[in-house]
Amino acid sequence: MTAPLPRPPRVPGRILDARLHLLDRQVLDVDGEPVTTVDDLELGDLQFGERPRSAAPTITALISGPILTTRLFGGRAPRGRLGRIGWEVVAGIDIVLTLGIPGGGLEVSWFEGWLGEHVIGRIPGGRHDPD
Amino acid sequence: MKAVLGLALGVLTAIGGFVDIGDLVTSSVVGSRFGLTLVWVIVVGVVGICLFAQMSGRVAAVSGRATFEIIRERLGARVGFANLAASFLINLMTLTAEVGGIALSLQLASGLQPVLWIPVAAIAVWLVIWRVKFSVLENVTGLLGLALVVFAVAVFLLHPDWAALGSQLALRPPPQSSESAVTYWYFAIALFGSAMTPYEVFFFSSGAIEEHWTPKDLGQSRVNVLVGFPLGGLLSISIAVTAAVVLLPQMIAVTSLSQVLLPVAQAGGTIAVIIALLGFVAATFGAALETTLSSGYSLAQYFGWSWGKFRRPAQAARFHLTMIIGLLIGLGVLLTGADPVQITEYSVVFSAIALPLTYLPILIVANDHEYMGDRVNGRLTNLLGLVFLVIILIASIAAIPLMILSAAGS
Amino acid sequence: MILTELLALPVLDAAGTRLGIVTDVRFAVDPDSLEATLQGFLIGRRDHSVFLGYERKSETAPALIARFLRWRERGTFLILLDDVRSIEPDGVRLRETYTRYSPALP
Amino acid sequence: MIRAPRSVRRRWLACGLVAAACFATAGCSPVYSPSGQLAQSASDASAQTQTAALTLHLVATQQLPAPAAQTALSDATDKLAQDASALTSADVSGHLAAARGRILSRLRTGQDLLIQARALVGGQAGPGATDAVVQRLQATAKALTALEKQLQASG
Repeated sequence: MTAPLPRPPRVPGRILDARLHLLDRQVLDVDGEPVTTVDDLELGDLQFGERPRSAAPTITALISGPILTTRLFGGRAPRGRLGRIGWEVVAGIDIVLTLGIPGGGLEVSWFEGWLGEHVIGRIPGGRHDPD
Repeated sequence: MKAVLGLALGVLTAIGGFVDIGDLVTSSVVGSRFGLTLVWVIVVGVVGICLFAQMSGRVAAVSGRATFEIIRERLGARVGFANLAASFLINLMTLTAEVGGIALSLQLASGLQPVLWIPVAAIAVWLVIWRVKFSVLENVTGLLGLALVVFAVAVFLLHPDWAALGSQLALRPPPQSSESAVTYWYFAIALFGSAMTPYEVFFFSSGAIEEHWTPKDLGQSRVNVLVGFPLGGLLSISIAVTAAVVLLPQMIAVTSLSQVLLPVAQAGGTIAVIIALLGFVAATFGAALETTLSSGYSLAQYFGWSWGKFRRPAQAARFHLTMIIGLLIGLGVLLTGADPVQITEYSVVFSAIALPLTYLPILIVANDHEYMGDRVNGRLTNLLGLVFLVIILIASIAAIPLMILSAAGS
Repeated sequence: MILTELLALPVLDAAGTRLGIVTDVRFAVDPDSLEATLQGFLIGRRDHSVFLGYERKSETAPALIARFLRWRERGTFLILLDDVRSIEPDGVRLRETYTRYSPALP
Repeated sequence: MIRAPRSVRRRWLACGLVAAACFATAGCSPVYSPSGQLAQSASDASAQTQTAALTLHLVATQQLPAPAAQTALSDATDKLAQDASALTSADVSGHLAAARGRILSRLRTGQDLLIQARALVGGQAGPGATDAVVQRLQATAKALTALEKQLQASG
């Protein structure tokens, strides 16, 4: 048994580990409606190569959708950031992530919207309130 | 007064909703082949389902997270997906068996071929999911399922030799039973899987969210589970006893749903048969609703789609589409002429194999302060949880070798 | 860059010795703006995606499972971003001097 | 990515080992032997004939409604047909072929009786005729069980 490791210097703010606290979590919109899950995170100001001491990389977006297949079955990440939700619209981080905007207009919601509009909504009763 | 009524309704629903095609078939098969020597497994299974249904309900009420969201969060995308694939397939198999069970029950009531009833059953299931309120569908099928109490009454009407039954309970097999040890343990696992099916947990935790449970509702849910499920388990045991009293001495090993009914006819005649058939239809219909919903729940929760009957269908479009596709697949399989009873016999064993996939994540999250605050598991719950985890793991690992050795219990 | 490109990358010291792999990435989140700034990398022996994080959290129940999961992640440590010299597609390289910190979450 | 081939190889190896274990366990089990399969068919055929006897008896005593009885008899008919085809396709020779012949002959008797039973349920025949068929069904079931026991004792 070696000596316990030292604690890192304190920094302001809440400490989160991306995989433990963010990845695969549910994303809700401003009304509490499920939008998607966090399938990946986009990190800004961080590239492959030598790392300049000055840079302070941050999370710039949540990514969901096609990227999930890469995580499941391997292979290269698809080009073009389909299913990107800018970090600036994130309004709360708990055991779920909450957005500060309605989810309906987001790119990740188009299939749900299309299906609701053109298939499920067309079936009689599809737009009725549940009661 | 209203509170008492609510409590009674919840308990009655839990009793009536406990039995499904898996319990009907497996209990009867086991009773007709092993007498009461496997009844202890039903008792173990009921304790297990009480423990885990209660735990998953508590996690859902406190954290607002349903089971498959948790599975993905705690297992990661990849392992979570493998879990989803396995759970979804087994759930689909159970769904097929339940819809087939509705058709077989209606055949028993009408004499018409099940091929005619299968589409009717599938459409009826979809219509109810499409239009009927969650609490209504849960309560009505649960209350009608209480008709299965006729099996408990039948036990007494048959005037069994209680001493002989008692000695079977003490694991002394009746003289007519000549089953090998391998077959005995194979059916022990099948019976365990029929009492503790994964879909019950998906349904229970998602139902808690459908009904907007808060930690305040936990008391009621605890009573429902801790009183309702054991009484439901008594119905399973009654089914096994009637088969053990009537069919076993005549060496009729149960292979079809019609045979499950014969002891009731002998005990109570036509009226008892009609009541039992009502119970069959309600139990299989209720379970068909639960498994269909569970197929939507599990997929939607893994991928983060909006789900639930408390939303307009158009606002949970992918959830509803999943359920429609699930029902169509089940319908397709049944129309090829597959025997629902055989599907059931396999589905309960595969349920037992898949149990650890559902139970371990729930046990872990029920201890996680990030999700549960100070409502984490107590020491006793954890002790029981660990004991059951060991049982579940053993059953899961032993299932396939036993299935091969016993040629699936033939 | 995206997060999953970083995960499971091997981590090497200045001499090229393999120290482990990136098992997680730590951020500090500003309570008001919610801006999440990268603090460092968690380095572990193996890439476990299932029930990760027991070495960082204070959960101790159910005791047997928690003890096993913590044991599985033994040897995990935290490296601050300042101690990272370069990030390449085939691995993360550290500077000549770096400090191993406790992975525990505050 | 560099690790992939090794892990893939390991996965194939694991699959192979599991498959080998499955074959080994199946090979050790008596239920897969030819005599075991014949005994299995005889036992099921006996159960189906006995089911038909019980069903017919319950109809005669007016304890079982006709639709349920028809269903039970049609289930028994289907299962007997399955047993018959399993028996005819079984690959046996010598004394096992003779045993199969005896089982099949009893099974055919059972099938004939089932046709009569279904006619009785449909046509409201008198209790006398029903009792006779019930007794013959029971006798056939007993004979099939006896054949099953012989097979188990010899094999």
